[in-house]
Amino acid sequence: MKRIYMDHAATTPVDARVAAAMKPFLSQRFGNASSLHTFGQEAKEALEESRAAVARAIGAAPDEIIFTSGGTESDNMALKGSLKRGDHLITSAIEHHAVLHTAQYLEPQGVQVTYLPVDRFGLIDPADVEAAIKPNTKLVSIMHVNNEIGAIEPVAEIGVICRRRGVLFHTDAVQGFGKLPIDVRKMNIDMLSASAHKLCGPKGVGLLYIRNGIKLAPLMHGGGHERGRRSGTENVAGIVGFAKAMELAVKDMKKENAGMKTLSEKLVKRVLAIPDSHLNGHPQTSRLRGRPAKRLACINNFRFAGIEGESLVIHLDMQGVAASTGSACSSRSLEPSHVLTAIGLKHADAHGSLRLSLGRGNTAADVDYVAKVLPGIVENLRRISPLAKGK
Amino acid sequence: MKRIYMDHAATTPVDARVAAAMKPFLSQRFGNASSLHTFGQEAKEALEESRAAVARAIGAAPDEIIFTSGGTESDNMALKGSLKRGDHLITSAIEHHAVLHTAQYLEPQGVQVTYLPVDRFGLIDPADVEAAIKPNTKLVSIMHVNNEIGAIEPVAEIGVICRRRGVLFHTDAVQGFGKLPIDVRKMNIDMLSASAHKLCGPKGVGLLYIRNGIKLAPLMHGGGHERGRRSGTENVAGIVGFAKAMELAVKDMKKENAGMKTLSEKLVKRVLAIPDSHLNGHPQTSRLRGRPAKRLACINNFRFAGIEGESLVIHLDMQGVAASTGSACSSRSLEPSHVLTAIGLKHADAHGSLRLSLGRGNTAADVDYVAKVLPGIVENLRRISPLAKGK
Amino acid sequence: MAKQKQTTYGYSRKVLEVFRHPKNIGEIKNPDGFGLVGNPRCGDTMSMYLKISKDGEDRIEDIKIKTFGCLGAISSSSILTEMVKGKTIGDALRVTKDDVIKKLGGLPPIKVHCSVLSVDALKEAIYDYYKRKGRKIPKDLEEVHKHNLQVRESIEHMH
Amino acid sequence: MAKQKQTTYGYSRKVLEVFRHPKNIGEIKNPDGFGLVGNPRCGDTMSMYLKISKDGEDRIEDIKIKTFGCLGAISSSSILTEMVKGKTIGDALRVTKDDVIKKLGGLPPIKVHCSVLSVDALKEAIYDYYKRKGRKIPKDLEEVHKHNLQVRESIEHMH
Ligand SMILES: Cc1ncc(COP(=O)(O)O)c(C=O)c1O
Ligand SMILES: Cc1ncc(COP(=O)(O)O)c(C=O)c1O
Ligand code: FES
Ligand code: FES
Repeated sequence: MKRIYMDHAATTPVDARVAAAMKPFLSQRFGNASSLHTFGQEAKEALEESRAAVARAIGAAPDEIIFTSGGTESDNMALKGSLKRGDHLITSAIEHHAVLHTAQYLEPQGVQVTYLPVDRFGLIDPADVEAAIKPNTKLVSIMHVNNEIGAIEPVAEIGVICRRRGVLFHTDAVQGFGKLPIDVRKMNIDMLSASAHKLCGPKGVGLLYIRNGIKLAPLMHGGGHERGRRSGTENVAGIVGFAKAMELAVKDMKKENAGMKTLSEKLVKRVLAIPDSHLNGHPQTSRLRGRPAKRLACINNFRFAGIEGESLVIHLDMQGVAASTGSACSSRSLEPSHVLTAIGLKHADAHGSLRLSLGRGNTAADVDYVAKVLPGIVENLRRISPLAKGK
Repeated sequence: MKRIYMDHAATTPVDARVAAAMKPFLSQRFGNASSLHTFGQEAKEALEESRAAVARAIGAAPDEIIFTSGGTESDNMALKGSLKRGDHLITSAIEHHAVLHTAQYLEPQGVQVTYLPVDRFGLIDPADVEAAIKPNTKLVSIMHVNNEIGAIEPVAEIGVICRRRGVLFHTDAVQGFGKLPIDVRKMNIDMLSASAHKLCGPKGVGLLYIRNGIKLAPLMHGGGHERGRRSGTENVAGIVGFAKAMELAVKDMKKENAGMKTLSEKLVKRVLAIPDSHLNGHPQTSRLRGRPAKRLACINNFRFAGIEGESLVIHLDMQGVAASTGSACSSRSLEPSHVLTAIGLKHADAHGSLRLSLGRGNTAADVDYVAKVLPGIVENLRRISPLAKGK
Repeated sequence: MAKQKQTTYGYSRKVLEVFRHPKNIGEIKNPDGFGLVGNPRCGDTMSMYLKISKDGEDRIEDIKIKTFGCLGAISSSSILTEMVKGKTIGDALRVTKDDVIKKLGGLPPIKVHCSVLSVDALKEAIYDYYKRKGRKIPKDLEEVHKHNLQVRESIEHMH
Repeated sequence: MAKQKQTTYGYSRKVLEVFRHPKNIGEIKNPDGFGLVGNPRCGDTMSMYLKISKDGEDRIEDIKIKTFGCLGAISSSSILTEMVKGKTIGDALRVTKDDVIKKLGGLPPIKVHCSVLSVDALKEAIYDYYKRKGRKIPKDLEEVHKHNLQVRESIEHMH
C-alpha cells in the first residue's frame, strides 16, 4: 500500500540534502566543539557557521542564537529564564503545551499569568495584549503560527506594543519557522523559539534567539557551552542539519508556499464537499487586499459532525494516509484539544477534528487520494455514531 | 598528515554500525513517536525497543529510563528534580561541571551542599560519605568514573550506605557507561546519568535512569512525553543510535577493555620515560588480588614539570595528535582543572596536564607515534619555560 | 485484568479487528429497552437498543449499538453485543468490563473506561426494559442509572 | 584594539606562526636588567633578560625571554622582544599591549591579559635596570613593580 504522509505539523522527514550535510559530523568530523585540537576546531567552525546562517535568516546576530534540544526546551528557557516570583506573563489560550504547561508550572511559583482568548479563527487581538499589560508585566509570549489550526498571529503588531510598553516579547515560532519570513528586528521580537524537525531537519535540535542585552537564567548548568547560557556538549551534526534545513527552506520559501497554497485549496475544496464538514481555521491563506494571510496553507484542520477523531485517523491510516487529530502530543490524552475548545467548539466537535498538514513531499495525487477515501470513512463512522444526524 | 585521535573522553566518533542503525529514522521511518498513525507507531516501537535495550543492559526496567538531550541535562534533572530548599546534598570536589555547577546554582536557592574531598588518586572514601550524612541529607551524587583522570569511584559501597541510611543515590556514569558493568539493582543506584557520545553514539542524546517510585520534578514542561517526566519530541534517530552504541559496547566490553589495558600500559610506560613526568591518577587499571580497578585504562592523564598544557596540546595537534588538557569544556577557561587541584596538584602542575584518552579506533601504532613525538615537544617547551629545571 | 499484548496504535490486534468490522451496529425500531450513556471526560457516547424475548425467559433476541468514540469504545461495545446476544438478561448482567477487556486481548490503561462505558450502556438499556415492564429494579442497576443521569446532564453541553 | 580575524585554536594565523617559531628564547648571563612576572589567575610566568648599550643611549642590545604559558603568552612575549630589540628604553616603554595585539593580528578576548603580561615583563626588567643604575624610577614603572610583587607573592604557591 502506498503510504501518504499528511502530518507535517507533527514532524517531517529529514530532507536528503540535510542528511547529507549531517553525515560527516557523525563520522570523520566528529570532534567536540570545546576541544582545542583540530577535530574540535572543525566542529567549532561548523557550529559557528551554522549559528551565523540561521541568525542571518532571521535578521539576528550570531551571538543572539543559542542551540537547544528542541522547541520545548527553547520555550521552557524563554519563560523560566525570564520570569520570577511577582512577575506577570501574558500568553494565549492556544499556545503549544511547551508554553502553556510551563506557564501553569510557574503560576504556583508566584508568577501571574493572563491567558488571552482568541476569536473563532484562533486569532489574537493585539489590543487585548495591550489592555492586559500591567505594571508588573515582564513578558508576553504569543506563538507565531498555531500548530493545530495554522492561525498566523499578528506578531509584528504585538512586537510594536511590547517594545513601546517596555515589555519583553517571546514568540514560539516552531511552526512558522522557514515557512514565513521572519525579521526579529523589524518585528520587535526579543526571544524566538524554533525546532529543526518541523522543517525537514532532525529531531532533538532547536534554537532560542535572545536579543542582545537580555539576560536569561540558564536551564542547564555545566560546562558553560553557548557562552554560559546552555551547557551540554553541542549536537554538532544536528545543528549543522538544522542550519541546512533552514537554508533550503528560505531559498525555496516563495515557491514552496505557492505550491502549498495550491494543494491546500484543492484539499479544502474537496474535503468541504463532504456533508456537514467544516474548516477549523481561517479561510484566508495569502495576502489579500493588503491584509496579511491569516492561516498557514499547509495546516488544514477539519471537523465532521458526529465523528470522533481517533477513529477517523485510524481508518485513514488503515487506508494509507497519516493524519492527526488534535496535536500529536495529546493524541493519547482524553481531553479535547485546548485550541479547538478555545475557538469555541463544543466538546464533541473538538474531539472530531482532523488535521491534514501538507509538506514538501506531498503531491496533487496525494490530495486526490485523500479526497477519494475520506468521504467513505466519514460515512461509515457516521453510520455507527449516535450523534450523527439524518439516517 | 595522519591524524591520531586520543581524546575519547571528550567525545567519540559515531560507530559506523550506529550510524547505519540511525539512518532509517531520519528518512523513511521519521515519524513522531506521539503520532497515532503508522509512521508514529513505528517510531514509538523503535523508541520503546531502545528503552528496553538500554534498561536491560544496566539491570533496570524499561519504564525507569527516560531519554534526555545528554549527560548535562540528566545531571541537572537528577539534582534539580530531587532537591528543594532545606535539603542537603553530598557530592564530591571532582564531579563534572554538570553536577558541580548545578550544585553551586542550588546553594543560593537554599540547598546545603557538602563537597567531599578525594585522595591523591581522585578516590572518594565511602566512610566520608557516611560521615557527611545529616538528618536533612536528601541526595548523594558521586560520579562513577572521573572524566579527567579516570578514577573509578566505589559506587557500589556508596550505594549500600545510601540505601541503608535512606538517602537517594545518583551517579554520573557518563564516562563509565558501556565500559564498566553496571547493575543498578545490585549497586543500589537510584538515579544514573549517561550520554551517548562518549560510547561511539551521537551527540545530543543522554538518559537518566530513575528507580521506580522516585518522583522527580521535571526540568522540561510541555507535551508530556516520557510519561510526563521529560517533554519534547523524542529524538528517535539519536535514541536508536544510543541503544545500538550501548549494545555494541556491552557485547564487546571484555575484549575492548583488555585491548585498552594493553594500549594504556604501553602508553604509560613510554610517556613516563620522559624525565620529570608523572601520571595523574591511580596506576591500577584492573582487578588485583580481589580489589577492583581504580582507574579506567582508557583515561591516561600526565603532567610534565614546567610545561603549560595548552601549548603542549597545540604542539601535539600540529604533529597530528588530538589530545586535551583539563576537560574539554574548560579548555577555554583560565582556571586550572578543579579535579587536578582536588588531588593536590599545585597550580602550575595542574595547568600542565595532558590527557590521552584511548578509544575503539586506537592502535599500538598510534601509541608508538605519540611516544615518539611527545619527548621532543616537552623538551622544546621546557627550553622556553622559566619554570623548567636544569638547562 | 488481562494485560495488553500486541499493540498497533497502542491497541491489541483483536481490538483493531473488531474496530474494522464492528458488529450489531444500528438501531432497533420500538426497542424493548434503550440506554444512552456518555463519558464526561472524553465525551464519548453510546446508545444501546434491546429486543427481549416474550417467552418469559428474558432472552436478548436482538441488540444494536451506536457509538461515538475511540477505538476502545467502538470495539468494547461491539464485542459486548456479541457476547450477550442470545443470553438471558440475568446472564448478560454477569458480563463485566474485565470479561470485555479479556475478549479484546487487553486495552491500554487509559482506555479501560471505554469498556466500562459499554457495560453501563447495557445496564442502562436493561434498566429501561425493567422500568417499562414495571419490574422491581435491582440496586446496582438503579445506581448505574442515577450516575448516568448526572453524567448526561454534565455532557449535554458537549454535543 | 585590533579585532581578531582568522582563527585556529581560537588564535590568529600570526599567533600560531610566532608560537611555532618563537624568537629570542633563553637567558642572558649577567643581564643588565631582569624581570619576572606572573599572572595570578592562569599561573603563567615570564622572565625577561635585558642587555643595555653602554653608549648612553640606553639601547636594548639584546633581549631574551622564557615563558611558561599559553599560546597568547608565548607569542606576545616573543613578538614584543622583536619589537623592542634595538630600540632605546624610552621607545621600548612606549610599546603598549595594543601594539602587541595588533602585531599578532588580534588575540581572543580571554587572552588579552597575556599581552599585558609581556609588556609588564619588559617594564619589570627596565625597572630592575634603573634600580641597578641608581636612576630615578618613573611612576608607572614603580606601580607595575609594586603590583608585580604582590602578584608574585600570591602565585608563589602555584609553582
Ligand atoms: C508550536 C510548537 N511549539 C513547540 C513545539 C515543541 O517542539 P519540540 O517538539 O521540538 O520540542 C511544537 C511541536 O512539537 C510546536 O508545534
Ligand atoms: C562525567 C561527565 N558528566 C557529564 C558530562 C556531560 O555530558 P554531555 O556532554 O552529554 O552533556 C560529561 C562530558 O561532557 C562527562 O564526562
Ligand atoms: S476514550 Fe472515552 S470511551 Fe474511549
Ligand atoms: S592565559 Fe594567562 S598568560 Fe595566557
